Amino acid sequence: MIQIALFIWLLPLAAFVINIFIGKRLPRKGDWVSIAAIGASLVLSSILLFRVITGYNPDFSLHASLHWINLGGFKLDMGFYIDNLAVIMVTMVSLVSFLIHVYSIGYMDGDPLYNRFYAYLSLFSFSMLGLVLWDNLFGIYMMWELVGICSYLLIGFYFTKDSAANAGKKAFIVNRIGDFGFLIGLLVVFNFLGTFNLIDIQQDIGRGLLSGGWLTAAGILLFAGAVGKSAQFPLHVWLPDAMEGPTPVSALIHAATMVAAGVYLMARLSFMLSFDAMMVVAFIGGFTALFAATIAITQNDIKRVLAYSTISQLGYMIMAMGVGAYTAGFFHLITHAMFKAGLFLGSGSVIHAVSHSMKKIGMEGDPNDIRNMGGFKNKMPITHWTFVIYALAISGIPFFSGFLSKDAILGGTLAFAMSQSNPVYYLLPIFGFVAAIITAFYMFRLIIKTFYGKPQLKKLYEHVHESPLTMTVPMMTLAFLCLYFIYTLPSLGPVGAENGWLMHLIQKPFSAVAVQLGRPVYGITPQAEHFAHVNGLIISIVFALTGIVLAFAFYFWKTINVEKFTEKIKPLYTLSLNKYYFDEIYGATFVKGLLVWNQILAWFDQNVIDGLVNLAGRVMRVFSVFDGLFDQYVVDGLVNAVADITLGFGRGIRKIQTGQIQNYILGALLGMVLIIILTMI
Amino acid sequence: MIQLPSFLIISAIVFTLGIFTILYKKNAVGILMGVELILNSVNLNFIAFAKYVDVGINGQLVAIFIIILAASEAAIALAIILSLYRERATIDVTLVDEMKD
Amino acid sequence: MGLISLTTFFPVLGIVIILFISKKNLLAIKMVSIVFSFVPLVIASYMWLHYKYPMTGIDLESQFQFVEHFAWIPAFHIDYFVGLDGLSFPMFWLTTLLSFISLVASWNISKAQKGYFALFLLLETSMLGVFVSLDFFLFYVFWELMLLPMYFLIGIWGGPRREYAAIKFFLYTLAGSVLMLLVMLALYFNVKDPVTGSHTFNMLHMMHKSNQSAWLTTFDVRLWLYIALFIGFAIKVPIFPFHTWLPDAHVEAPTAVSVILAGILLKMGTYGLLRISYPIFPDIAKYTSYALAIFGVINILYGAFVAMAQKDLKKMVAYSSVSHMGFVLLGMAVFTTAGINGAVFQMFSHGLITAMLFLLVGVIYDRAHHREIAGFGGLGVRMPVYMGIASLAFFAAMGLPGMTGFIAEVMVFIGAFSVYRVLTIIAAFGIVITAAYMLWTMQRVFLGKLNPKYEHITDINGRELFTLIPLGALTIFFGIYPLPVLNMIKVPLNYLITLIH
Amino acid sequence: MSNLNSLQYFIPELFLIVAILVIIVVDLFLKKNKKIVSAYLAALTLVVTIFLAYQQYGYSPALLFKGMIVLDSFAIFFKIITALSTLIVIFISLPSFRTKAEYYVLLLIVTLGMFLMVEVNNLLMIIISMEMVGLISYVLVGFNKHDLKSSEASLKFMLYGATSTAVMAFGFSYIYGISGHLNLDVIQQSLIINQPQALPLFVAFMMVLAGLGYKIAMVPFHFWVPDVYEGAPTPITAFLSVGPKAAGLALLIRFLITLVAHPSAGNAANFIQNVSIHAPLLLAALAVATMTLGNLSALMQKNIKRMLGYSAIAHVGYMLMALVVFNNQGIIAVMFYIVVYLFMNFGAFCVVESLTDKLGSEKISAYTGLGYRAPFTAIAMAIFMFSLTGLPPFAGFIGKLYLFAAVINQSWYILALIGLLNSVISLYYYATVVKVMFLNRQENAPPLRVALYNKLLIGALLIPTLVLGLYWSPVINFTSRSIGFLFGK
Repeated sequence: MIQIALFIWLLPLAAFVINIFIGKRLPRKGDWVSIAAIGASLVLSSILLFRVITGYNPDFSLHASLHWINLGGFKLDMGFYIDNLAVIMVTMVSLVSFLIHVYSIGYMDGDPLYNRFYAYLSLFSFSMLGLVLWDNLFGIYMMWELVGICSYLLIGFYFTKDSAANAGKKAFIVNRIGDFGFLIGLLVVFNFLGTFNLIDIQQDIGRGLLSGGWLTAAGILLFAGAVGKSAQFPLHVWLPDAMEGPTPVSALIHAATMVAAGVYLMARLSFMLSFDAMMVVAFIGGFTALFAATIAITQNDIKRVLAYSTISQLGYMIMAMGVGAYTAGFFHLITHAMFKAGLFLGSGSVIHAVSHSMKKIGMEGDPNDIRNMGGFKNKMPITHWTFVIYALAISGIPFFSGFLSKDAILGGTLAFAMSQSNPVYYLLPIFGFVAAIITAFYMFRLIIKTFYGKPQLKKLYEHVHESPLTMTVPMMTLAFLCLYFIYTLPSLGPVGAENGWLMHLIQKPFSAVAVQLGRPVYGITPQAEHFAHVNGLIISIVFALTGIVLAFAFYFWKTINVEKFTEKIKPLYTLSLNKYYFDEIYGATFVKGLLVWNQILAWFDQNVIDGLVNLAGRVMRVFSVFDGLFDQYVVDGLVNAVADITLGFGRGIRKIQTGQIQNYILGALLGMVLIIILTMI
Repeated sequence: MIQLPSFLIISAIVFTLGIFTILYKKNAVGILMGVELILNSVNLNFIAFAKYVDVGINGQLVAIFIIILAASEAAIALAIILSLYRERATIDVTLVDEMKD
Repeated sequence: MGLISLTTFFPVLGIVIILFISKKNLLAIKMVSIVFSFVPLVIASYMWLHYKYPMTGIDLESQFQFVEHFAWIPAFHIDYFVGLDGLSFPMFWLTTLLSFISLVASWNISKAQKGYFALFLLLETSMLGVFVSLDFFLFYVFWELMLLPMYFLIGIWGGPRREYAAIKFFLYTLAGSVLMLLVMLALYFNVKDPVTGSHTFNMLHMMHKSNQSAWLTTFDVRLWLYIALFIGFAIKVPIFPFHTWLPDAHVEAPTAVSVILAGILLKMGTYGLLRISYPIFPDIAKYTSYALAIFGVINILYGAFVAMAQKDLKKMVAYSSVSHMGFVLLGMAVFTTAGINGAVFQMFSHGLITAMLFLLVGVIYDRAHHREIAGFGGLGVRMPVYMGIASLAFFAAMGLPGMTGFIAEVMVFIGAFSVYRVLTIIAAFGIVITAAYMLWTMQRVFLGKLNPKYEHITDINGRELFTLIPLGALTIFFGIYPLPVLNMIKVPLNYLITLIH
Repeated sequence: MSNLNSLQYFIPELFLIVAILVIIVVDLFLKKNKKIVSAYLAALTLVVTIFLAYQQYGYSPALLFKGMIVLDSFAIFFKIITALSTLIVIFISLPSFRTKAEYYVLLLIVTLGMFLMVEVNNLLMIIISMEMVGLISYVLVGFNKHDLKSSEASLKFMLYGATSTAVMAFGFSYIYGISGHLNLDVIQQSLIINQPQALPLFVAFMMVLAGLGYKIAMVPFHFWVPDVYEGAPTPITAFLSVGPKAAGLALLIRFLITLVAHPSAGNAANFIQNVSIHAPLLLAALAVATMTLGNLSALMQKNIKRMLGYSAIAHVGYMLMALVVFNNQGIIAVMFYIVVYLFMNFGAFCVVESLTDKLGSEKISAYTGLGYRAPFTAIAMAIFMFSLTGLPPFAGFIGKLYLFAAVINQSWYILALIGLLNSVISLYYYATVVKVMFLNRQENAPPLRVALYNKLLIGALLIPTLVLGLYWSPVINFTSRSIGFLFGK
C-alpha cells in the first residue's frame, strides 16, 4: 500500500514537471498529462479506499519512513502514515481534483497560459496529497507551504489584473502569519520531544514529556497555522479576495481541499490538544462560523458569497475539532468538499456563461455580480438543479449529505455544552444553530437571485447558455456525491450516519492528553450525547427550513420588502456589506504600519548607521580649531564615516605647512621643547 | 677664576641669540648668521669641556673642524642664496613661500 | 602539485594566457577565462566524488583531506598549508561553480574586457585560497588579495557611483582585516608548534590549548582578541551595523561581481568565524554567543524591513542578503547540531539563491537599463520564462519547501529554539516579512498591467538561461536531497560543537 | 686600530674617493655630447663599491681609525643599501641629466657621506658625515637653477638643515661635556659607570634627536619634507626619501644604542642613565605622531611628489614603531622594511619621473585615465601604491608584517593597532592615485608612450616588489645576519 500511496503522490508531480517544461509543445497543451496523472491517482486511491472499506477496521494504520536528514544530534525522518483518515482524505482530494481537472478543460479553454494552469493544478495536487500522507509535522509543514505557493500562483493566475496579483500576495502573506505560529509550534514540539513524527509525538505526550502550559501553547500555535490556512477569524481576510483566481481553482483549493487542510491538521493533532487549547479552537471556529455567515448575507458577488460560506463552514469543522467531535468535523470536511466544490463549479458555470455572453454583447462589467443575473434556471438546467442540490446539502436538509455531517457537529457541540458546568459553553451550539439559519438563508438568496425571478439584464440573459459537457459532468458527479446514502452505507437511515462506513472508519483516536492526565479531558455522557443528537436533529431541521423560508419570503415572494428592511437595520447592513471593515482596519494598522516602519528603518540605515561616525565627524568639527576650514568642507565622494573625520584632520593639519621656513624651524623647536617638557613632567 | 659654568652660560646665551636670529631675521643671510652663532656656541662648549672635563685636545679639535664646516656651509649657503636672488631679486625668506599646503 | 593547488591556481594560468591575447580578440579572452574557470569546477567536482565523509577536519591535520603542507618561509614559520574538510569543501565547490557561472554571465561586459576577465580569474584564485588555507598567514594573504580585484571590478566596471562604492568597500574591509592581522600576529607569538617548539601560523596548532601560552589563556586577552577578530569577520558578513558598504557595493557592481560578492564573499565572514574564531576561542565563542544570536536576529529582521523599503531592485536583493546572513549567525550562535549545520547549509544555500537573484536582476537591467522596481510592471506577459525562473528564485529566497533555503532556515530555527526561545520566535517572524517583500517586489515587477514602455522587451536568452538553470536545479536538488552537503558538513560541525561545549 | 691598519678595512670608501676624483678629471676631457660617460662611470663605481662592501661581509666587527669608525655587518648592510639607492637614482636620472657630470659626482660624494654616516662611532664624525650629506643634498635639491621651486626648496632645505645640524652639534657638546668622550662606545661605558644627571643629558638627547629626526623626517622635525620633495628634481626627491633616510636611521639606531639600551638587553630598556623617562614610550609617541601626521596630511594632497613626501613621513613612523621595542627583532624589521621600501618607493618615483615630462604636470589629476593610456606604467604604479599601503601579496605587506610582528611580540597592542589603522587611512590616498588612473577615464586621450628604458627600469623595480611579497626568505636571512653589532659583547 505504501507503494501505491507513493504513486498517488508522485504522479501529479511528474505531470507538473512535464507540463511546466514542455507542456506548451505537447498536443492540447498537455492538459491530458495532468488529467491522466490525477486520474491515475484517483484510481489508485480508490483501490486504497476499497481496501480500507473492505477491511473495515477503525484502527487500521500503516507507517513507513526513511531518514531524510541525519546529523547525529538531529534527525529528520520522512515517511507515510496511512490510516483511514488519510485514505479517505486522499480519495476525496484526488477525486475533487480530478473532477476539477476535467471541468477546467471547458472552463479554461483558450487561456494563453493553459499549460501553466494545468501544471499548477498538478503541483497543487501533489502538495495536497503529500500533506495528507506525510507521517510527520515537518513534512506536513513543507507541503503546507507548497500548497500555499500553489494557491498564490493560482489566485494570481490572471496576473495582469492588479486585483488578482494583490489577492495572491495577500493570501500568501496572511497565510504566512499563520504559518509563523505553526512553525513556532513545530519548534516547541521538537524542542520537547525531539521528533516530528506524529506517532512518536502521540506516544511521548502520553508519557508526559510535553505537558501543561507548553502543551497548550504547542496546540494553539499549531492551530494558528490552521487559522491561516482555513481562513478562520482573524486571518480570514484572504479567502474572499482569493476568489480572484479562476473558478475551478476556487473550487479545488479554496473550497474543497487546501482550506480544509487546517481542519485535517487539527484532526491529525487532536490527540495533543489540551482542554484550554481545544477551547481556543472551538471558540474561534464557532465564532467564525457565525461571523462569516453574517457577512455572506449581504454580498453580491456570487463567489464571495460562497467564499464567506466556506469560511463559515470551515468554522463549523474547526469548532467540531475543538469540542472533540472529531468524527463529525472530519465528516463535514468530506461532505463540504463535495457540495462546496460543486457550488463553486456551479457558480463557475454561471460566470462562464455570463462572461461569454458579456463578451458577445460587448458589455463591460463584473460577471460575478448576482444583481445582473436572474432567471437562469431555464437557460442552464443542469447547473440550476445541481446547484439546488448543493444548496440543500449545505443548508442541512435531510436526505443530503450536509444534513448528516452538520447535524453531527451541532449535536456534538450541544452534547459538549451540556456536559460542562459552565453555561458559557452553550455559546458554541448557539453559534452553530444561528449560523445554520443564516446559511440556509444566504444560500437560497443566492439561488433565487441567480436562477429565479426575472432576468435583470435582458440582453445578457439572451446569450446565456448551458456549459459544455466537460463542465457539467463533474458538477453532476459532485451532486450525486451529495446524496445522503453515500455516507450512510451500509445502512440507509436518513437521519444519522453513525452506522455508516465513514463514521465507523473514522473514530476518535486515543487522546494522548487524556492518557497523560489519567482521565478524559471532558466527559460527554452517553445520555447527553443521545439527548443532544435527538434535539440537535430537530433544531437543525427547523432552523434550516426557517432560513430557506425566510429567503423565499425576502427574495422570491417578496413578502418582506428587502429595501425597507435593510433601511431599518442600516448600520448592521453596512457593517456586513463591508465585511466589518476588516480589510480596512488591517490595511490601516498592520500594512500601513509595516510600510512606515520600513521607511523609518531605511532612513535610519541611510542616515544614522552610515552617518553615525559621519556625525561624529561633524561634532568634532564644531570643536575643531580649524573650524573655518571645515566650513568649505565637501564630502568629496566619500561619505564614509571614518574618512570624514580623517579627511577633516588632514585638512586641518595642512594648515601648519605654511611655506614659511621660519615657521618650520619654529615648529620643530617648539616640538622639541614640548617633548622635553612633557617627558620631564 | 673663570669656571666652567661661566662658559656654559655664555654659550647658552649665544645659542639662544642664534635661535632668535634664525627665527626673526627676514634676510636669508641673517638667518645664516644665526646658524653661525649657534655653531660658535657649540665651539665654546667643546673648548670649555675640553679644558674642564676631558683633559686633552679632543674638544679643541672638534671646534676647529666645526669652524671649517661652518665655512664650507656658508659658502654653499651663500651660493644658494645668490642663485635665489638671481631668480627672484630678493632674499627675504618670508617671500619665499610658493610651496605650501 | 596537489588537487587543491591545481584548482586554486589554475585560474592564474588563465590570467597569464589572457595577458598574451590581443585585446581585440574578445572571443578568445572570454573563452579562455570560461575554460579556465570551468576546469576548477570539474576538478572540484571530481574531488567531491572522492571526498571521505567521516573525516572530522577542524583541528587535526590528519583529519583533513587533499592536504598539501610544506614550508614556505621557514624564517617566519610560514607554511604553504592547504586542505579541505567538510566545513570548507562546500564553499570551495560553490566558489568554483559561481565563478564559472559569473564568467559566463560576464559575456556582455563592454569595456576593457581583458582586464576584467583577468581580474575575475584572480578573484577566483584568491577566494579559493581563502577556503583552503589552513595556515593563518596564507589565509590572510588570500583574504587581502581578494580586495584588489574586487576594488577594480567594482570601480571600473560598476555603475555610476562606482568609485564611491569601490573605495568604501575597500576601506571597510581593510579596516576589518587589519584587526585580523593584529590578532594573527598576537596568536603567532603565543602559540608554539608542538613538534619544533617554535612559533607558528598553523591554524590547527593554534586551536589546541596545550600550544597556547599562559598569556593567551587569560580570559580578558582571549575576549579582546576574539572581538578584534570578530569585527574583521563581521564586516565581511556583514553584521549590523557594519553592513552599509554592502548595498552600495552591490548596487554599483556589475552583475557577475554582485553574484560573487553575495554568493561567496559574504560567506567568508561566517566561514572565518567557524574556521578560526570558534576553534581557537571556543570558550569565548560560547561566552559571547548570546550577543551573536542577537546580532543574527537583528540582521534577519532589520535586513528584511529595510529590504522592503527599497526602491532599487538590486538594493532590495542586497538587503535580503543581510537578512539571510542573519540566519547563519543565529544558527552559529547556538551550538546545537541542527543550528550550526543549518547555518552552514544556509551559507551554501544562500550562495546558490542569491546568485540567482543577482543574475536575474542583471538580466532585467541589461534590457531595461534601470532597476527601479516601480518602473517595471507586468513584465510577466512579455517574459514568461524569465518570470518563471524569477519566481523560483524568489520562492527559494522566501524559504519555500523543496528548496535549500527552507531546510537551512528551519534547521536554524530548530537548533536555535532549544537555546533562545524568545529570540527564535522573533527571528521566525522574519519569514513573514521576507514573504511580504519578496512577493511585493515580484508583483511590482512582473504582475499587473504591462508597462507600455516594455512592449517589446525580449525574454531571457539562452546564455542567461545557461547561467540560471544550474543554480535553480541545484537549489531544488539540494532542497529535496540535502544529504550530500549535510553529510559533508555534519562531521566537522558536530565535532566543533563538542569542542565548544 | 691604528690609522694605517685601518685602511685595509676602508677599501670601499677609498675606492669611492678615488673614483670621484677620477670622474672629475675624466669629465674635463669629455666632449659636450659625451658627458654621459661620466654617468656610466659613476654607476660603474657604485657597482664596484657595492661589490667591495659586500666583500667585507665576513669581517668580524672592528673599530677603525682609533675608534672613529666602526665596521660591522650592520654598517655594511646600510652601505650596500645606500649605495644601491644611489645607483638606482643614477639610473632614474639618466634620461633627464645627460650632460651634467657634476650631478653624478655630487651623488657619489653624498654616497660617501652616507657610508660614513652608517659607520661612525664618533661625535665629530657624525657632524662631519651628516654635513657632508646635507651640504651636497642642498646643492642637489637646487640643481635646476632656473626652476623657482627648485631653488626655493634648496633654500628652505639649507636653512632648515643648517639649523638642525647646529642644534644637534650643541647637543653633542653637552654629551661630550657630560661623558668627557667623543667615541660612542666609550661614551656608553662612561654613562653606565658615572650615572650623570638626567636633565642635561635628556636635553642634549633631544637636541641630537632634532638633528637626526630632521634627517629621517620624523615629526615634529619634518616640516622641510613636503616643500623640498615637491621642489627638488624628481630623482633627488626619490633619493632623499630613501638613501639619506636609511643612513639617518642607521645613525639613529647607533645613537640610541649608545644612549638608551643595547638590543641584547632583550626588551627595550629605560635610559641606562637612570633617567626617569620611559624612552620606548617617547619613541612610541613620536612614531604615532609621525605616521598619523604623515598620513593625514597626505590625504588632501594634489601634487603627487608632495603626497609621496608625506607618505615617506608616514613610513618613517612605521619604522620608528619597530624601534620602540628596540630589540634584534625590531631592528631586523626596520632593516627589512628599508629594503622593501627602497624598491617600492623608488618604483613609485620612477613612474613619476617617467611621466612628468609627458604629462607636463605633477598633479595627481594629470594621471586621469592613465591605465588606458599607458597600461604597463599604470599597473606598475598601482602595484607600488598598494605595496606602499601594505597590501598582500606585495612586498610592502611583508615589510609591515615584520614591523607589526616586532611590536606585537612585545605586547605593544595599542601601538600596533594605531599603526594598522594608519595603514587603512593611507589606503585612501594611495588608492586615489589608482582610482584616478583606472576608475576615471579620459575620453579620446591618445596612448602615452613611455620610453622603453623607463619601462625596463620600472620593471626592474617591480620585480622585487612582487617577488619579495611572496618569497622573502633570502632577504630576511640577509638582514638577520647583518645585525652583528660591535657592541654585542
